[in-house]
Parts: sequence; C-alpha cells; structure tokens
Amino acid sequence: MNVGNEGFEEMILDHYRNPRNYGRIEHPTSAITEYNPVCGDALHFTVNIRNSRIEDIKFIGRGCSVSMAAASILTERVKGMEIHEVEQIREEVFLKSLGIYLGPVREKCALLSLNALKKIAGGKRDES
Amino acid sequence: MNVGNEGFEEMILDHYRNPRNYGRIEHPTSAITEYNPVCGDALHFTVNIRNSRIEDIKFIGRGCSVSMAAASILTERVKGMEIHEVEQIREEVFLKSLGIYLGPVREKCALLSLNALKKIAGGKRDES
Amino acid sequence: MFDSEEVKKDFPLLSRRDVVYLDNAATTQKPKQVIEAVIDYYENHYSNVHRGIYTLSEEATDMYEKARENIARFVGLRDASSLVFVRNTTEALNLLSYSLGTRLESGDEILLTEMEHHSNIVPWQFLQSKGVRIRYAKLTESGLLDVDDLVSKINRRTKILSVSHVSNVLGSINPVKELCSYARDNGIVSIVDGAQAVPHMPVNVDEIGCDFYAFSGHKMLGPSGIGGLAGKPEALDELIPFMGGGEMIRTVTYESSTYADVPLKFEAGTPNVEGAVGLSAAVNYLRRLGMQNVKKHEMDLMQHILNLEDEMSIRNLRSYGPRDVTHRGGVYAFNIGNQPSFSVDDLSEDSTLARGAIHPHDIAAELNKRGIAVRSGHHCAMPLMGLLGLAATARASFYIYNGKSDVDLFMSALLEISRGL
Amino acid sequence: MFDSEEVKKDFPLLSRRDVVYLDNAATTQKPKQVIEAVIDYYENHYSNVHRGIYTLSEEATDMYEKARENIARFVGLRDASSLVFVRNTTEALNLLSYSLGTRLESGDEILLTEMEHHSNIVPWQFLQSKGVRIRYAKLTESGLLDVDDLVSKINRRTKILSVSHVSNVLGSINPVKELCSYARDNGIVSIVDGAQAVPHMPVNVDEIGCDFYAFSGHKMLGPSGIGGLAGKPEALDELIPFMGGGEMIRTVTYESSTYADVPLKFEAGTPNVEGAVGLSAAVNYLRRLGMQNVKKHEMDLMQHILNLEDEMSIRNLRSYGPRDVTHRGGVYAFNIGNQPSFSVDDLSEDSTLARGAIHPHDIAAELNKRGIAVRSGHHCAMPLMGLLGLAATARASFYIYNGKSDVDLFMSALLEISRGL
Ligand SMILES: Cc1ncc(COP(=O)(O)O)c(C=O)c1O
Ligand SMILES: Cc1ncc(COP(=O)(O)O)c(C=O)c1O
Repeated sequence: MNVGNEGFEEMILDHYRNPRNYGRIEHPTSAITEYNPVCGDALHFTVNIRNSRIEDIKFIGRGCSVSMAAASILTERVKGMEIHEVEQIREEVFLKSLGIYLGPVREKCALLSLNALKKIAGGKRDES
Repeated sequence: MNVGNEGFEEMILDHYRNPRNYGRIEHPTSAITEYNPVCGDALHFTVNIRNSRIEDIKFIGRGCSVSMAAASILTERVKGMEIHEVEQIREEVFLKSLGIYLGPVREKCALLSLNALKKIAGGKRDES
Repeated sequence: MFDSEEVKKDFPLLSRRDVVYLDNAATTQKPKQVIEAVIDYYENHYSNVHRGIYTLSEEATDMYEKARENIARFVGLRDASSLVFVRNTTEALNLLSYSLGTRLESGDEILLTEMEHHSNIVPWQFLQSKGVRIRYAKLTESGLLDVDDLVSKINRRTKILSVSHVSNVLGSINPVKELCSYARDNGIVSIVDGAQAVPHMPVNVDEIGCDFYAFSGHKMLGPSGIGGLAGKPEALDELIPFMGGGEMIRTVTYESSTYADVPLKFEAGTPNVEGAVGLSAAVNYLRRLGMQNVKKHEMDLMQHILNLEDEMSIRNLRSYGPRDVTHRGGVYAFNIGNQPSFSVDDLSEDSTLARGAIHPHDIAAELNKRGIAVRSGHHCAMPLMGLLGLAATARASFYIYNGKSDVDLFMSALLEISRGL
Repeated sequence: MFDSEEVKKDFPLLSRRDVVYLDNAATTQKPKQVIEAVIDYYENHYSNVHRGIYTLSEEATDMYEKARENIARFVGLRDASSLVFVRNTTEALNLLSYSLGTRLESGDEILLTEMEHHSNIVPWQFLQSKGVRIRYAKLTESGLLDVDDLVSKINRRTKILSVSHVSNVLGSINPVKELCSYARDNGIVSIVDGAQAVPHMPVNVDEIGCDFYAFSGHKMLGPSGIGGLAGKPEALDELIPFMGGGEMIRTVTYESSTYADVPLKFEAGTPNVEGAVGLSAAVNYLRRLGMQNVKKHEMDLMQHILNLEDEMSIRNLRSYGPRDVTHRGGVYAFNIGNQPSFSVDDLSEDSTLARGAIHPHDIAAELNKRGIAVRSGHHCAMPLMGLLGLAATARASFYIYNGKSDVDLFMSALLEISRGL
C-alpha cells in the first residue's frame, strides 16, 4: 500500500496476518468464488442467509495484503446485515473506510470481496 | 510549383501552355496510359520503337502544369534514345533537370511521364 | 463569442510560421495548452497504465481514465466506459466493419451515402467478398442528403446504416438523429462518422441515439494517433473484440482466452496515453470557447465567403455544397473552370484543361506562394468526386483561429490567380 | 561505453521525480531529444502528410518519410518502404493474423512458443474458430527455447511460425535467425515479435531473414502510439490490406477499390506523424550510444544482479529465467516465497500464502514506498505463468539510464522487505 495513515496501515496488516472469519461454512445457503486474473488473487465466500439477513459468513482465499485484509474486514462488517444493505455499500465508501490511499490497481484488490458479496446479495434478490 | 528559379519556372509554364509532341501516333508500336489517382491526372503515350530506339513519341493528357510540362519536356528528351537509356534515367536526375523545387506531392506529378516511359521500355525489353 | 485573433495567439505554429492555414478538415493545429499537456505527461508522469502498482503508473492510469471521462462527457456520453480509445476514425470504422461483419450473411445490405469518406466505404467493401451488398443513398441537387432516397433503400436485408455527420467535401450536415431513429425502428445498427462534426459543433452522442459514433483527435486540436469510438453500452457489449493482446483480456491459457469488459476489450496493447491526455486538454480548450460559438464562428465565415463569391464574381470560380449555411460546416470545395472527371478511358486530343481552367494542384501551389495553405485532390472521397463529374477540387476549410481577414486574403488571392496562370 | 548517470540527465522525468524506474520492459522514459522533436513538429511543421501541396504539408511528409528511412535503417532494412508504421507490436501482430489468416484453412497449424506475450497468442487464437490449430514449442529447464522441440513440431500443416525475439518475463533471447531459416526451408511464414529486442540490442531484420518483424516505439525511448512492422518486400507485397480508408487506396468507386503500394497499403487513415518523428529522434539517441553498448550495459547489470543474488542470499527469493546472461536480456522476474498458481479450483483452508511468502503486489508496493518502480502481475504472459506454476511475479527490468547503484538499491530494498511484512 502507499502513503497512508499509520493506524489504518496497522489495521490492514493485522487483518492480513490474522484474517477474521477465515474458513468455510459447512452447508452454506450461498457460496461464490471471485478472482482477479491480473494477480491471481482468489477469494471464496460461504454465506448463510436467512430471512434476507446474513447470519454467518466465512472466507478462504489467497491474495495480497490488501485483498485479504479487505475480505476479512468486510466479513466482520456484513455479519448481521440485511442483504439489501450489502447491495447498497458504495465502493467509494468502503474504500474510504479502509483509511489508506490505494491507487487504481490496488483498489481492485480491495473491491474483490465487495464485488463477490454484492453478487451473492443480487443473486438472492433475484431469487426472491 | 514552389520556390524556384524564375527561368526554370518560365520553362515549365511554357511547356504547360504549349506542350510539345502533343497528339497521337497513328499506328504506334507501344502505347500506355499512366494516371495519378490523387489528382485525376492522366497521360497517354504512343511510341514508335524500332531497333530498340525511340523513333517517335507523342502524348495526350490532362493534368496540372507540372505533370503536363514534365511530359512535354520528357518527350523532347527521349526522342532518338535507346530504350535502355530511358530505363536508366534516374528520377532524381530528371527532377533536378526541371530546375525547380517541387515538394513530395508534385514530384509525383512530374514523375508520371517518366514512370510511363519506363514501363514501356521495360515491356519492350521483356519481349526481346 | 470568442475572437479568432486572440485564439490564434495560443497556437505557436501560427505565430511562428507566416501561414494562413485553411486545411482544417484534414487536420488542425495544436494550441500550447495541448502541447504543454503532452510535455507535462512526458516530463512528470510518464509510465504504462493499468497494471502498475507504483506511483507513476497510478498517476498515468489516473490521467488516462480522467481523459476518457472528460472526452466522453464532451461528446455527451453518460458513461465514460462507453468511450473506446482508438487511433482515429478510420480505425473505429474498421473495428466496426470487422466485428459487425462477422454477423452478416450473403445478401445482407449496408446502407451508406454518396458523400462518404473512403474510411466509411472501403472497410465495408471488404465485406463484399462474403456477398454483403452496399447501397448508397443519393444526394439532392444542392448537395444535401436525400433522406427520402435513404429511407426508400431500407429493407429487411438492411443490417447497417453508416453515415457521415458532416461531409468533408461539401460540408453538408446530415440529420443523423432522424436517420438513427429510422434505423432503430427497423432494427438496423446505426453508425455515425463524426470526424468532421465533433471538432466543429456541439455533439451529443446519447441524444443522437446511434449505436456507434467515431471521431479523430487530430481534427479537433488534439494529437495524432488518438480518437474515439463511442457507443451505446449494450451495443459495445455485444461487439466481439477486434484486436487481441495485452490489456484486452481477462484470462489467457494456451488453449483459449476470455476478454475484459468494454472499453478495455477493444484496447489491445499499450495505449497512446499522451494522445489521450493531449486530447483531453484539447477538449478543455474547445469547451472554454463553447461549441455553440465554434459552430457560429464557422457559419459566419462560410456566409462571408459565399457573400464574397457573389460580390467578387471571380471568373470561372465554382464551388460545391449547400448554399444554406445552417446546413453546412466550414468546408469550401471549389474549382476554377471545368475539371474533367477522373477516367482513364476518355482521353482525347483536346482533353487538356478547358480555356481559363486552372488545375487544383496549380491553384493550391499558387495559393501556397501567397502563404495560404489549402488542399487539392479528391479529399478521400473519390466516388463523390466522380458523382460531381470531377477528378479533383481545391478545398479551403476553416477553424477557430481563422478570421474574416483570412477569408478576405484567400478570396483576393483567388481573384488574382484566376486572372493569372 | 556510455555512463548511465550521464544518460539519466537527458531524461527530464528521472531528474524531476525521485524514482528508480525499473519497469522498462513495460515502457521506457523519454529523453529530452525525443520530447523536443515532438514539440518542434507541433510548433514548426505540424500538418497532414502525403496529399498537401502547401509548404507545411510538404515538410510534414518529408519528416514522416525521413523518419521511416531512419528507423528502417536502424533495424537493418535495405529498403525504407519495407517499414510499415503501426500503433505498436500488438497491432502489427493482429494485422498479420488478419491478413495471413485469410490464407489459412481448417487443420493448418501455427507454431508459437510457450513464452509468448498475449499479443503473440490471442490474435492467433482468433483463427481457431476456423479450425486452425496452435501449437507451442516447449522451454528448457533453464527457461530457454527448446529448439529441438520446436523443430519437431514443424510439419506440412505448419503455415506460420511466430516467436518472440526476447521474452518479457524470462529475458530469454531466442535464436531467431536459425528459427527463420528452418521456417524458410519448410515454406513457413516466419514472424518475430521484437518488442523486447529492438530497444535492447542490435537488430538486423534483413539478416535475421524473417518474413515479418514487429516492434513498439514506446519501449525504445519513443512516443506511444507508434511502432513498426518490418518485412521482406515480397512478403509485404503479398499481404492483403488490414484496414481500409484514406491513404491506403489507389482508386475507390462506389463498387470497389484498388490499393496503394506497400507501405501505404497498410497505413489507413491519418498517421501518427509526431509519433514517427519522435521515434526517429529516439533511434538517433540509441544509435549514438551504440546498440552493442546498450546490450553490454544490460548484460553487466544482469550479471551484477545475479551475483548479488548469490552473495546476499535473500530469504525465500527466487528468480526466473536463464542464468547465462549472454542468452538473457535485462529482465528480472522474481518472487519472495512460494506463489500459488492461478486457479479458481484449488482453494483450500490453508491456501493463504506460505509462511515467509510475500505477494508480488505487496513487494511492488513496498518497493514503491522506497521509490523503486517495478511491475507485478502476469506481465501479459498468463500461459507462461501457468507453466511456471505461478499466478504472478514481481519484475524489475533495466535500461540505459539504470546503473549498478540502482540495482544495489533495489536489492537492498528487497532484503529489507523479505525480512519485513
Ligand atoms: C514480448 C512482447 N510482445 C509484445 C508486447 C506488446 O507490446 P505493445 O503493448 O507495445 O503492443 C510486449 C510488451 O508489452 C512484449 O514484451
Ligand atoms: C468525414 C471523414 N471521415 C473519416 C475521416 C478519416 O479520419 P482519420 O484519417 O483521422 O481516420 C475523415 C478525415 O480525413 C473525414 O473527413
């Protein structure tokens, strides 16, 4: 990552080294794999959605510090959310909440997880 | 034409206004039409070649001052030449002999007639 | 309204060289703002775009995409990703011919007009070998598009309509919005060649409603080697890629590839970033003048030249294109005396130029002696020339840095030449 | 021999920005001589080429054609008309794929190598839909081309051989002269992708004996948006045109067209004249340094980095490509720790990076913090990455303005990073 706020940078590194919600849910209601071919990063999410609410979420994956940390942070945030709320998370807002300037390429890394979750949310919406 | 020597410019204008060897030979041994699609200029040469020598040559055509004058000047020069001599006339030398700077586009106008005669000469060569 | 004398001061070449530059339909001069934008990119931010994690590359990517946004906005696109960077109008039209061509079958028809530039003819002729038929909508006596004729040539085999927005010879402005709505109603893909429009008038691609719109940067104060293919998002989406290579892929294996989204899908290889950055600066320059003003300025010049034509009655001068300047861009094609048509067959003893006629090359050369730059030739519209019964014309074309005094100089030089040679 | 510190002074960006620029395989910085050539063209000679009778256009035409001659001579062409100006290597290879592709039939084979850039893979894959088969010559353990394997894959269905001269990932230099002679003996059209060769070593296309040779200006100090397709005169002659439009025609009627001679046949539309002029200045710059010296300089840097690698034994550092620098250009692809291969299928609970491994993005970002610009990713060679069992690498690549001190800075930064994250 680039020029940034020390505290936020610490947060990213912490999530990278100790990702939260890391693993798989056994019988998820939804699952998705999202990848970034530019760097080969891949994230796999398993989610339990009940009554349009995210009850549980886990991920596994491989990637750079930014994509892994963003996935970890995002799982913490969305747990318990309504899926329509997930759909409404704006990219700029999520990026801003990470607190460091990423630049155009690494923004894609950071948004990998958000894109995945939006696809899950959109898919659920379509079905209902 | 562009920046040039007044005398040469006079020569060009004279040949343009009063082209020499203008017309057609009745039963020529060779004939060729050469044209420049960029400006629509077209020149038609009729030639009598005997014993590899240009005995007579005439042209008709339409074109700008440079292409018409160059054709007129060239017919005067090649009359009586051996065809291998025509083949050997170098473009640069012919252009230089016109005495004025033409620029890349109008050089093509000036070379239209030389190209035509070289094709005739080359053709005759091939046949012999 | 802007003052063309003030504008001229922004163009280094026009103050350094003693020239009245009237070849703007071919290409335009560059203001210092554009030159400086290119230099700034070279000296402060140069790098490759899209895949670099380092600061310079991020800056370059940012500049490239901001340029895309800015230029997209300038031509009325809601969405910057609907603008594909290409080399020029010619490449845009070839891209379309290749990509759309794969959908066409023998017997399908492509509808063009009789006034098209070679760039909007030759790529379509490539498809004739597979049995595709090209038809041409006629022009009216005054040199405008005959819309009725165009409509009458639409049938159920018509798959593509491709028309110039403004003719580069006659200056005629075509009612592209209306034409595209006909096309839409008939399920026909509509394409507008805007090479002579975007530089000279307000253009709103979304409003025109065409599927695709092509233009060139170098004709609108920008660098060479950069241009735009704008399109409806869904139309671009459906288009198969044209060139393959870096940037335009999602994944590649030895066996097969998948492609990136629009616009990158159509931007294979290292792009012309300085071109995009320079064109963006050009767009800023034009926006500041106001495109409505640019249009008005050229209309005034055109009216002025047509008035002078009437007043001066230069011997044997004839010009082409509509006389109503509200339907005409700032293009003035003309001849002195009769010019024969281009044909290899009809040469005769008296096929030299008619008395009093002056070949367009000689007109251009004589004007050049007087410091006035105009073009002569077929203007990449040979078929139209044939239709007019001409091999060539001379052509003066105007832009923002030309004023009435330029037109006056030009016309009095013509008067002199018409008496001379 | 030249001094890279002196060279660096000619590059405005490198003195203005505090950066060790090591992404030269992607694109190179521009010396002031190139920038000035472009400015001079804009400010003193700008115009359209080829068809103008006025002085400016004659100057522009002259500059464009002189640039062609100069660049043609630089790559060893006897005849300037054997050099076609294209946008970049990618366009050159697509042109060839489209034009040669029309001659191919189902079952015909195209022979590439496993180390090709996407630009030399994807355009050929476009032909798979008509039943053309692509085969890939293998690499040796050390990352060089396995010539025996390539030769064994030549058969009577092989119609095209297209190989990179130098790999943009491994740096491997291929024996293209030898390969092209195999091709000639077997009646195969030979193509060399010289994007990474022309900037870095003496290249003589006539001597190599290939039918076609492609390169990009922006990788050799020149502007973006300009590159070259060089070819044997008869090979270019036989090629059907790629794009249609202005400049490339001889005659156009509404019914059909005939085409201009090579090289104009392949240069449809308004060309990037400032690009050509800038590239010509770049060629002058390189010629003054001497391409043999440029090659030697990069070999020395490469040897230095390989020596440091051995000496410093940075934890988990691994690099790719031949160790013998006489067969290697100045490209250094590397990783810290094991990188998984790109695959969507094989994710598992412990598929995070192995202990001590650092993702190439993080390496590049950390280097960037220290003012060092390197690339990370697949380098437009995804299939090769797959072959190496990697999703991505970091890559440092060198040029004339990089010195040993740059390499030292880079390696000590790597050491620091390998201890850190
Ligand atoms: C070996 C090789 N071939 C082709 C290319 C494509 O070059 P360009 O993007 O200039 O078309 C590159 C550079 O990216 C390259 O390294
Ligand atoms: C109407 C029209 N279409 C297409 C073109 C081709 O533009 P370019 O040469 O920039 O591709 C031109 C200009 O020459 C033009 O005037």
